Amino acid sequence: MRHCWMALAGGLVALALMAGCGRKPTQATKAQKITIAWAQWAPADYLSELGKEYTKQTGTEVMVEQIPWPQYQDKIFAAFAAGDSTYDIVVGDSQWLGRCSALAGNHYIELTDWMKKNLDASSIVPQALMNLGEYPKGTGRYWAVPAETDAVGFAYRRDLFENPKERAAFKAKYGRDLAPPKTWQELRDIAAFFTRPPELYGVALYFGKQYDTVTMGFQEVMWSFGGAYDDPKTYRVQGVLNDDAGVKALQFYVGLKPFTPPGSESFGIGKECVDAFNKGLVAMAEDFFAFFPGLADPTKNPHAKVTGFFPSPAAIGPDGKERHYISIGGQGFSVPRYSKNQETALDFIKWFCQEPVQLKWASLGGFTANKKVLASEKFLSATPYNRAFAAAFPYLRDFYAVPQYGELLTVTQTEWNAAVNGQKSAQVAMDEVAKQHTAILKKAGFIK
Amino acid sequence: MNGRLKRTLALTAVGVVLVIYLLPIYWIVATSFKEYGDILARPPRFLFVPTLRNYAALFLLPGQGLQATPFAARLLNSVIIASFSTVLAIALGTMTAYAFSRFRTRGQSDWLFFILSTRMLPPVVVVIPVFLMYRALGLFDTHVGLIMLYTAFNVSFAVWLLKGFMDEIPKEYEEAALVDGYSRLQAFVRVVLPQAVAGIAATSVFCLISAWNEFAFALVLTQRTAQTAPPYIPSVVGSGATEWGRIAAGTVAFLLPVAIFTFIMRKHLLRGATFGALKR
Amino acid sequence: MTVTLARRRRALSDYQVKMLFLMPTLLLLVGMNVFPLIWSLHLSFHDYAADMPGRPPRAVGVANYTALLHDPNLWRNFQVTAEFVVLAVAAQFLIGFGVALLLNREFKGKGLITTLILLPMMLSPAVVGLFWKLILDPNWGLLDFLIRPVTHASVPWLTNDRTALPALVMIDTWMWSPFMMLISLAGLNAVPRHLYEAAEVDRASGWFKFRHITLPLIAPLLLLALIFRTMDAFKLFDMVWVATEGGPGDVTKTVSVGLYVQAFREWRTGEACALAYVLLVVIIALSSLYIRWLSRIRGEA
Amino acid sequence: MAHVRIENLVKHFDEVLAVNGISLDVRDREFTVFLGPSGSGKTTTLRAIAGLEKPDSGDIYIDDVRVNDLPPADRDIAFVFQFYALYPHLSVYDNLAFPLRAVHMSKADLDERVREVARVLHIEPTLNRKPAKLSGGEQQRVALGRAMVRRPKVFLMDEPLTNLDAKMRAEMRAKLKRDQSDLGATTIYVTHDQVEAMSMGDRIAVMDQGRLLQVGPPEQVYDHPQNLFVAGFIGSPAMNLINCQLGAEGDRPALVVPGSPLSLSIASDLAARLEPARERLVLGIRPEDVHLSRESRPGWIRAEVYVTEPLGAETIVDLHVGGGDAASILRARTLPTFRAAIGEPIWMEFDRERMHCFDRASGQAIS
Repeated sequence: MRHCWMALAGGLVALALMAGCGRKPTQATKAQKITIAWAQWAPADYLSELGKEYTKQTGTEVMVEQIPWPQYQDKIFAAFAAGDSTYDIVVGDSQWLGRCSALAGNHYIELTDWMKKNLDASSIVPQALMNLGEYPKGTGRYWAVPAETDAVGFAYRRDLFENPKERAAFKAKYGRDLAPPKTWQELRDIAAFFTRPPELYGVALYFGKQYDTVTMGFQEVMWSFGGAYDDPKTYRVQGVLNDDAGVKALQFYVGLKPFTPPGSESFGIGKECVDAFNKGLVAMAEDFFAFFPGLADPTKNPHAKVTGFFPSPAAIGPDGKERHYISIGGQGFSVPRYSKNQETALDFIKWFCQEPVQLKWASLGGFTANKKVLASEKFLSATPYNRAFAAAFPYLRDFYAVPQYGELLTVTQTEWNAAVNGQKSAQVAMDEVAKQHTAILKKAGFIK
Repeated sequence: MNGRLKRTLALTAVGVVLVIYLLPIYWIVATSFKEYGDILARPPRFLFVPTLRNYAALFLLPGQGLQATPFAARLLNSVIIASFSTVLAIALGTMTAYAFSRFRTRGQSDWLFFILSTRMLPPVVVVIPVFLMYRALGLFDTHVGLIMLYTAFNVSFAVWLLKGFMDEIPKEYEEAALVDGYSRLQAFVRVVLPQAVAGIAATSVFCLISAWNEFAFALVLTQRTAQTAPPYIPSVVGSGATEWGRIAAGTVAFLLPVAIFTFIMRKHLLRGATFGALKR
Repeated sequence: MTVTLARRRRALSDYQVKMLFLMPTLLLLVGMNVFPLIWSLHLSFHDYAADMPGRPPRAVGVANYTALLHDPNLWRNFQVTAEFVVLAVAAQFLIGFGVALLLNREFKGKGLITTLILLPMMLSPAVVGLFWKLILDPNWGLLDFLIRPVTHASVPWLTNDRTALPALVMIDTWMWSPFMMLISLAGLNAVPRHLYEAAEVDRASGWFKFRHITLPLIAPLLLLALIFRTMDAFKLFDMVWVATEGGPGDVTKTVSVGLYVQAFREWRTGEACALAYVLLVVIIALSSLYIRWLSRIRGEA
Repeated sequence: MAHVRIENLVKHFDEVLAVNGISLDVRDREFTVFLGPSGSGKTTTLRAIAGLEKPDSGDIYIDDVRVNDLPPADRDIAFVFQFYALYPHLSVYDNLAFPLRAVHMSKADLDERVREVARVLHIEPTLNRKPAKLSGGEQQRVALGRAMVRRPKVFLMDEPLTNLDAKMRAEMRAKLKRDQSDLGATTIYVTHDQVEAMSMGDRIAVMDQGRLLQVGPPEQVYDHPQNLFVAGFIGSPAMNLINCQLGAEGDRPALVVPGSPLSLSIASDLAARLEPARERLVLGIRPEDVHLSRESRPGWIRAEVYVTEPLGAETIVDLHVGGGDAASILRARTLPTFRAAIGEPIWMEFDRERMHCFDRASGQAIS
């Protein structure tokens, strides 16, 4: 009997001890350490590097927690929903702004007043500041400060593009020189040209269902074709999203599939497209610029030395007009209300935005939003892809940032992925998205 | 067909079956020792120069040598949470199974039904309210939270399994102890428990495996501090390219303990798997 | 009498022992299952997003339930789940039983081989889903390499709408047919030898012995295994989540995956609770049928 | 030692009435046997005394202390189970020591006690073995030893010899009786075997269907069964029981079986006592009280030899009396030298002094 009680008591004591360990210790007001949550990719490594600099200057330790892309949103929102104080800064996606602002979930502290006192807003590229920080657009309320500005771009095999035999063959077939495409239509020709299964395919595209992949890949085509998600004033979706331009755009995008490798239906951000390119499976690969360090790294990409880059091209819409839009990526620094070290976190953000730090950030490989740094030769020549990145900047555009963006995104992901798979025709998929988006926006009160 | 030929054919078939079941496991083990280039080679490479780089990347922090890496911390969490919840589930399950086996309880079959039915609930159904409850109690991302949850889910299974084993132990043993001068509790500890060892071992194998491998609760209810290995391993994708080598290494490191445990406990496994339905 | 037994211990009565043994478990189950489920029942009648703690739940009556019943996607998810359950359980049953028949003979290393075959079921479904993604990769996967001589083309197993569900069934079967094998083997072992001997004296054929001796005796056990696998397959989440996230499109979106997305990606907590309850009713109906069945089998065994 | 008193014990299992109001005194140092078929309530009564069953009503006293609410551990009793219940995970030594450890006896005392018991029961060589490695007889002795080692007030034994083979059983019977006598221990012994009951008991309590039918020393229970059940249950071969009526043989009263030559004249005072049950009488006569003759004698009844069973020390003869519906078989016990062919005519006579008469309706003896 005594044994039994002892075992029970022992178990309870151990549990209690662990409960103690499980709870995070409450920290002193001025913290010596801040934790930054970001997705798992090269820029997070750069930030970690930069954090060491900050530690040297201030003594405050900076820890960057890297969470893989497919889980990033889920994990951060679970933490927010739980009121978890693990993170002092969250480098959040632009779509999150609405839901995390005080207008909805109220997870971020508002930075409007703080920015006025502590930052020179004119030093930041306006597209970046607006897309990555402001909500609702045009109100001048800010919830984040641009950290990493990113855009969708392409890597291509210079060795193939510059091969005289290929050039001659291409010229003979298409009547123009083989060069990085200026329009999506050109891109299709080049992709078709290089498709020689099973050794080589034309292009690896964002087709996958993970997080926002296919949406990021397709929306820029849609915009460039003259399509749109909604009427910016009335939020009307029906007849806007699924108009002729939108359907034609999706038909075009799905039409690229024969030039992609098998299994491309699941190609996602920062993984499969890069893998396919590194393997030499494709002549071109789409991805956010922030993933291109992996392509410039000879240990990962055997073709690193002969890899070139270009921004997402423009397109000639069904109306014959040429337009150019590129999906914006990248994230801003926000401070969660649940952080116990908000002051320290804001100090860090202020430090980060200083020009010398931005220069350092750029030299590490980060994508700055600082006007001066962005224009500097030092930035442009820091990597093989920075020039292409800077060229993309004027054309950046974003998905919805309303609090219901999650539901809206699930719809586009499911439907457009289904279209890519051939489960649904472009018309049916676009109609379905329009129908469901209308319902969501109506329920949320945006459509009266 | 003559007997000898039949036997040869059957044994060949056994060999083929074994290869089919083990090939994927071999492949993951092999991948864990491959360089990036070997992993994505076409055609797949069966011969390659093995490397420990993937394991090093998981267990060693660059430049800092042996320190608690994120993966090691997750593995440790798995060990703590799985073993504590198993011990608790077994302790509670043994007691409850004994009570149901020996004492007459009103509505006994209804209680047993209730207990087993909690096991039938899909984790995704339960995790929504549990998430809200843990948020209110401050148990989100704590070891205690997961231990309690895993204990609750395993205890129902443990009760059901152990009751079968308890029913098989003649009650005369405790009665003998009772008249020999021991109390009911002493009889339970000194006479019943030693004889239930086989059943307890079988049950604990199952509880441990299910706690060790659990994914959905851990995915939703943990962030970092108490995160276990299963939701972490798929996230070892690396940046810039899919680090299949690291994923494979993580998988192997995660499998090894439970594979060894299973191997040691294999005799009990058979009994446990048949839920005591096979009386011997 | 040399030993005096005068001392009177304050031992617990049987009733006290019973309560002491039962209560902790029951309290734990009530605390971790019953209470949360009551809470979520309450929330299922509300409009609520758990990631917006500042906004209190707003009562909406049965609106969440009516919305669900009119949601074609939900039925599609149930259909996917049902397809998966039927295909996977049938495949596991047939293969598992077949392998058990193969192994049900004496040969060297039988114990070791049996244990090795059991390995897949010891693994975490999430991890299994993950590494099968590598094996099924249409460009550098092992399976693609092995079957290319037959197919002459790459099969994008997990990303094609026609092959994704069968591929998941294949993974699940690889993982769980050993479980069926284990139980079938245990059953086959337990058939008393003298029954076969009696049949042999009567010159019964192999098939006759199987049909009239083996099968009836192990049927209850097989049924039991079938029940457990069905319930488990019905809950399928982790493997699918890691392998396909329900894709491509919604081809492999099981009810559990749909529920997770609704609850923890879109944060429609109120609606998710309603869906959870619909699922709960289905599961409870199934499991009560099953458990009564199970008790009957055990009673007879 | 101690005496045990049971008053109006009642115990149900769900709807089944297992013990139906039993009252009984077990005297100090007495060897009392509860005898009855299965389901008679004998084991339940024993377990109630041990405290393993809680009575629905009624009281149990050990040495005038009411023990109803005491746990078994505090009743100072020992129990020997039918299947011995030797702890399989403990060695013989530890099995024997188990009860002593409960009272925290010193190591030296304990060792001395265990070895003494082992010596008495001749199980010393087995002390280090596990129960599974013992023969049935050894197991039985260890079970006995575990009961003895405590030196309890009362020994309770539930069919302890049932699982032994016949030879072993006979040996153990004698040994158990002798040991009990030496120890002077109050013992309650449950069995369904009337030979055990007769040979060992100081007193036998015969039970059936939860009721106590008769208590008394073996010879009393044998010679004067108080009812039909006891009469039929005790004795081997069993007592002959013949349905009959009160009639007349000439002018004298007699027990007659209609349509059968069986007819026994009886004394008129007995006849008077039988009068109330005259239509529904049962005549009981033990086989050894049936005398046989090869020749016809006056007043003896004619029968035919149905079969003979020579048993060495005696011969059992089955007799066929009468014909048609009234035909019956009677058994007689006679000398081992008796030989007869099947179908051979024979004459028999009942020992009038040792006849028993019962009321068929109530089952009670009429004397």
